[in-house]
Amino acid sequence: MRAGMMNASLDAVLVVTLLAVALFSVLARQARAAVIGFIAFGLLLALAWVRLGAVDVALTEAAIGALTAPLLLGASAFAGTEKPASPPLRLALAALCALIAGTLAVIVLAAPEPAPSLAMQAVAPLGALDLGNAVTAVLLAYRALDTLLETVVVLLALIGIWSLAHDENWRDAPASPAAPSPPLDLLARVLPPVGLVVAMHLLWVGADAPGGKFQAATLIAAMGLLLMMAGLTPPPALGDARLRALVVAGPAVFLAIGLAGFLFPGSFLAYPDGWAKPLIIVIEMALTVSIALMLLLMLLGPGARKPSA
Amino acid sequence: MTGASLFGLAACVLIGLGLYGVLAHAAPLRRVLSFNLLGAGVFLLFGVAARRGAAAGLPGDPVPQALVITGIVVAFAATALALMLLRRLTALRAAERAADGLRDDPKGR
Amino acid sequence: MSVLIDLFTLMAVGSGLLFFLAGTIGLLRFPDALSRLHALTKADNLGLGLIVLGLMPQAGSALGALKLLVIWLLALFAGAVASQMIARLVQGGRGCGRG
Amino acid sequence: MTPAGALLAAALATPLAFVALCLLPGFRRRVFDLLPLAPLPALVAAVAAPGGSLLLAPAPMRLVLALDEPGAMLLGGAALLWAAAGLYARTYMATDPTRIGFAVWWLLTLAGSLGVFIVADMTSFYLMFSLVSLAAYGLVAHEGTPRAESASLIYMALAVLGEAFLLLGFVLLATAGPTGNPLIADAVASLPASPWRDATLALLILGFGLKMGLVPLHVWMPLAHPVAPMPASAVLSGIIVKAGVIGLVRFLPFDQPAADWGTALIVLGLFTAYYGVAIGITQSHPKTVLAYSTVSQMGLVAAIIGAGLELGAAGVSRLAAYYALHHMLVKGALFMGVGVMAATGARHRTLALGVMAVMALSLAGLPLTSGALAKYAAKGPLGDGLAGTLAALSAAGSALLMLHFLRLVAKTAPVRADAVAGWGLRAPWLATAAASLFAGWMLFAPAIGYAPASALAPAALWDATWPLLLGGLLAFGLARSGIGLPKIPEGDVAALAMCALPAVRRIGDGAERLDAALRRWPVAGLALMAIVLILGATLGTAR
Amino acid sequence: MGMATTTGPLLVLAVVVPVIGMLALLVMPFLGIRRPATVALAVVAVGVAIASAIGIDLVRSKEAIVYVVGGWAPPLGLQLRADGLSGVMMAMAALVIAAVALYARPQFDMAEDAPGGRRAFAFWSLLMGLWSALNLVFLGEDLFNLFVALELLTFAAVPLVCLDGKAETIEAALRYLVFALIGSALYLLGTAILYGQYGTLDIGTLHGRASANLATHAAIALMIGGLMAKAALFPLHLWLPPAHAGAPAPASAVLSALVVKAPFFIILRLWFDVLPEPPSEAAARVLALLGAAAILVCSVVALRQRRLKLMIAYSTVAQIGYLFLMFILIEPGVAPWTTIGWTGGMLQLISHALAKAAMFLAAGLIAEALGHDRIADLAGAGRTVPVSVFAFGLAGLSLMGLPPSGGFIAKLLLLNAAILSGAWWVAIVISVGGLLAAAYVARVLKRAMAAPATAIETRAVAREREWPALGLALCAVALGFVPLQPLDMLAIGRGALP
Repeated sequence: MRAGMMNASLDAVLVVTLLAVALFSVLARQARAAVIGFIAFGLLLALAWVRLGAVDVALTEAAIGALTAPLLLGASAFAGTEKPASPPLRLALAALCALIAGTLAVIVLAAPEPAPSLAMQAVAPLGALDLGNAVTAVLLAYRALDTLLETVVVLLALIGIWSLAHDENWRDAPASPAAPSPPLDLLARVLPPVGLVVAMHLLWVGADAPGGKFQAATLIAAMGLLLMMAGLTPPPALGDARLRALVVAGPAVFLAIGLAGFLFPGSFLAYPDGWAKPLIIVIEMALTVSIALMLLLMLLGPGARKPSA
Repeated sequence: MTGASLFGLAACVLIGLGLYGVLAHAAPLRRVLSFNLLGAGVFLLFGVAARRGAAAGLPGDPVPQALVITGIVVAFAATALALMLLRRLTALRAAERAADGLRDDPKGR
Repeated sequence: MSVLIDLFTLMAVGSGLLFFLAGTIGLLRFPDALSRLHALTKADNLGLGLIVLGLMPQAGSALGALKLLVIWLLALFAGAVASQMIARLVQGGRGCGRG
Repeated sequence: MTPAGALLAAALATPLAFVALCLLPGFRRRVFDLLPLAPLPALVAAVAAPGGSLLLAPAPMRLVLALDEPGAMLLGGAALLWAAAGLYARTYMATDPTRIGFAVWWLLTLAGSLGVFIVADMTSFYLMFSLVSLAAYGLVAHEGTPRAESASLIYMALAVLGEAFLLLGFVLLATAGPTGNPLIADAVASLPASPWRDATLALLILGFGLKMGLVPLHVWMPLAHPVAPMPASAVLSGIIVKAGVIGLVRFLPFDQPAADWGTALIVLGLFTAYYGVAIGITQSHPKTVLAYSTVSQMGLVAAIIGAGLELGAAGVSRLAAYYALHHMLVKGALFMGVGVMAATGARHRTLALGVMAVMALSLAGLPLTSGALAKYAAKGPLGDGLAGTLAALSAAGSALLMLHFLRLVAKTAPVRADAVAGWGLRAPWLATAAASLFAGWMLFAPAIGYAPASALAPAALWDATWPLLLGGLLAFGLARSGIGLPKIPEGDVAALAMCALPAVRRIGDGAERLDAALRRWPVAGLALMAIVLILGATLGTAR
Repeated sequence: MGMATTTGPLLVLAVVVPVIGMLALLVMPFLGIRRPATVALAVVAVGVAIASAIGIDLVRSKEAIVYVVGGWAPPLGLQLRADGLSGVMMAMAALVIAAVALYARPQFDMAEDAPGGRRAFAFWSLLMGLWSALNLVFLGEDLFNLFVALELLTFAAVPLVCLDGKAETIEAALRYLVFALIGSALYLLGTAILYGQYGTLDIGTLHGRASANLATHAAIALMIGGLMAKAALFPLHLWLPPAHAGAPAPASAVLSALVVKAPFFIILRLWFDVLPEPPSEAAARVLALLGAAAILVCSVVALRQRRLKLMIAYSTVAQIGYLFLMFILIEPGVAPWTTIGWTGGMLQLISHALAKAAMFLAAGLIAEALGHDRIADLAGAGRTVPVSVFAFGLAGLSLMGLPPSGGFIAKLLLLNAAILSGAWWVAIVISVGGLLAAAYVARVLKRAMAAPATAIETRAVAREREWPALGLALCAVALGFVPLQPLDMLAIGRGALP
């Protein structure tokens, strides 16, 4: 009972802080302040996911948040060419937003009891799949098509980013984020091995415990970015054959295993009896490599002119 | 009020805030930030549904949790694409301004 | 036994929080960036260390305790690097990455 | 396929085939010379195939061709005039560098104008009607002068407006009647019981009336007819307006009297008849005068049809077609004659002027001409009442207008006094003039139902003559009195409508400003959220 | 939920084959195939074959094709389903994409590392991604799966807008992206609510389960609102004109013809397959009113544009309005797909897709030949690129709703439905919209057909590049000759929805 009270007050503090930071991020005058507020928001959000019992999501949120941070910090605060909304317009917007939020709140509070859930159905086949983590089962078995296509979404975004280059250097390496300094150098030499081990761990336990390819891939991408910021590794050329092969590997392996399912056991993205776990791990490994690379390349941006040293 | 409902209400506020921000701000970066708040609110709503659907020994319904993971990755891709577009736009506009500045003819434009 | 351990945890975490409080006050009140940094890192490193120390007996397993220790070490490390870089930035040296 | 059906199909297919063959460079070079041949199958069909019909495609397409008596009369007349005008164009436009393009528009208009007389299902009728309306744009715009530009623009705008009226009318008709693509007759049969009877009739009269030039939808005619090349004016004024006549004939429910609408049509028609004269005599260009004369004459045809509708007399359709046929050939001859006169020097124009006078006064009912026969025939449905008297009196107006025309046309002459129009112009002109007389006498009995001799009775002759004399007196009086007629611009009310242009432009500006305001980010966002809220609220309301 | 049918794998292939093409484009240059266009055209050929096979199977079996992905039946798993409606949509998409690919090949036929290689690579990759997304939109049965499809579509469409790399087009792309993302977020919000209520996102399962309550209505309203933003229904069209006008012609064609139709398709599914029966008339009226406003306002604005591509883009916004008239024209209590309102609306969708794609392709060549697309200076286009101007005119015929054309039959059926349902104002709006369309099309044609006042400099355009536009325009016209056939096709498998 007391633990319940304790938890409830903790949740309340978390929620209030979360909303305060969000409000700050929306209303801050300076773009910079808004960005920092948002980064803090991302961390608190990961906590919220833990409180909601979704550790897989919390890990993803934290990992993606970590990648979003440099992206946002590096983003331009270009004010745009439009006139800002006039005060009455803002007031009207705020009123309608409040109305929508209020309606949603009514719906949330009147949620049906007992809540509908697919948890039972999702757990039942876990034994046959030899998986311990139901979220992984959803991502790579029940709704594997979503996951496959979501990697395609990321790939499309990457191609979209690549297409923003100048014609003459779009296959070259992106502009290097390198800003070497002794402490960064030290960090870049010490952290990546640790990060890689943690990533492998996340990937490996993903089948049975919270963790999985996205979390691992994000970590690897972050390590890669660190290496490049320290100037230890130059960004790869986008027209490089190995790079392209690695980018394609994940979705290609996923697709190939999916299509092989047509032959055996006879359905797209179905796994033969007893093969589910190994195949899922193969897919996850291939996807980890590709997604890590894609995320990293997205952060690096389009190809750029080589510095005329 | 259960913990899930509390987070549910937080999600509603976030959605309201995010919507307001993305529509009221003129600067693209602020819009993208607000869009992410909006997205976070929507994901939290899924999280609440997952939490309320806890059963079979799981802390939550795994299906919405998986949907959120997919959604987060998609939102990140969107953010990255938007910010890269913004970066390119800024560079081009700056180049335009520089070119305008270089133009000597005071009557030109 | 368990009461003693709990008491230890309570004290360690409590004093850790005190350090955090001091650090935060320093961050808000000190006049310039370098002294703010000073307050923050000192407080953070010690505060976090105490909290980790307090939590280690609660981890339930040796591996868990080890993980907590590793987290503290990593945080120490990251904090050191970050404050170095911020300090350089403040001194007008080379910046920390783009952005 | 019956031979009659095959002929009908050939009538429609020949001009279209000519168009398709224009893709071949060899054919393209010679197409202009072949224009007179395109309507010949239709001419044969008109003579040999009345009553024939052909189902070209089964349901649900159901393209049906059929030729009834009114259709045959108009088809024959139209084919004849198309052939003559085509022959005329060969000479008239021999040196025009863009005549190949002209030929394509010509052939398309030709196909459409013949098509409306022979198709029997609704969709095909709409298709043919659209074809003739839209393709004629090319004929109006051909000269490319600023006048032609603005005239063709107004023509197009009104033609498309007419299409919109008709489409809505047709849909109403089809909705009330059999499903699919019904025969016109079947659809019309269901009209009297239709819940939308009045709206349908109003839309049909608007749509077809626009094509016929009923006031105030006549404005395109005096603008478009004068700017086209002479042979094109002849077919525009002679044939294309008849698409409206055949439309009214086919689509109005004569089986069941509709007194209210009949009366309305009579009033509108007679008003148009007088209005055309009144504006026409203020005009100083012979082609414009002819165009107003067409307005006036079509008003009379509308009045005849209105009388038929009032009485529920199906026979009036033949009568209207007969009157339209007379007007078709006479007006064609008059337009071609304007070209002939313009190419004929003062020394040789007596004969030409004589023929022109006969043709012109034929429109006013000169005894022994087709006009006298047509007006005699029109007496039946219009009766002896007010409508009949007014109709008869309108002939005096026509006489007045035509005398004005003759005076104008006598004044136009080429620089050289001994110039002679070539046979390339004179032959088709004279042939059309002769055909008008011939056809008038030949078809009198089939169309009216009694012998043409009755039109020669003294009373009938007097009935035809007094309006002429009255018209002549009026003309004489007008000339003597020295009353200056106001200068009314061509297209009369169109000029008034032009005053409304700034208002139209303001609407456009308003739309643009609205659009610009709505495309602002926060405004669009506000709209988005308002839409979501309103949708959410309305979704909750029960059906 | 139906059992998987034997031809089901075709549905998977329809989604997956373009993805394979996209992956292949990334690695092919290193395997000896240097030109992306070669790979893309091969994929287009296969894709067209798949779409045809699905269409033929639908017509032959008269039943929906169903595929349960991975054997995991909904609500846990995902299902793909093709009924007559989806079959028609897929055929339309395949036709437009094939024509666009043929058109774009000469323009984007260079190797990655050749000059212009960036555009070629990006264009073909994005086109593949876009096609996969479209097919998934037409086949998906799960609301979250459809969300992924929508995101795929957006991410493929946005970079297409700014392929030329100019600041204005990038600005347009950014605006498009962020507005579309708001739409996505609202859509996803709706799915979250629905999942919280019913524990499933499968349309087939929701069909019976969704009840008329606040949560359902709010969810559907949010989703439809979000989709409207993506479909650029007036007044949510702020992003469309600059985006569609700035893209390269083949990209504009795909964007205008297909991309805005996808969200509309999902709105249809929500309205008729998820909403509890019968949908509220007041809400239908709201949609129809917006549609009417789109037709009237944006047609007028189109009439006043100075640039050809902007004019066509505004015409797209106006024509989207017609689609939203549908909801009020379908009488309640009758299976919607048996009504003329439904058939008319669908025919309008398809004929607009074909005509608009033809228009953009033709406009692209006109602009290429003249070096600009200012409407006032189009004189001479008729001589330089006659086939393109002709194709533009034919497509315009369908847009105006003049016979014989698909647009005409569509307008006829919509008018008919409007009168039957007593919605007179809808009939008047349709008629006025036709008049305005005639005006803006005629305005362009008149200029294009005119002889230039002074000699103008033109660039020669290869004749064969003009055929795809003409082909599409002819298809739009030919639709007018199969007036009532789609009714049967569109009804296949609709009634069988669980």
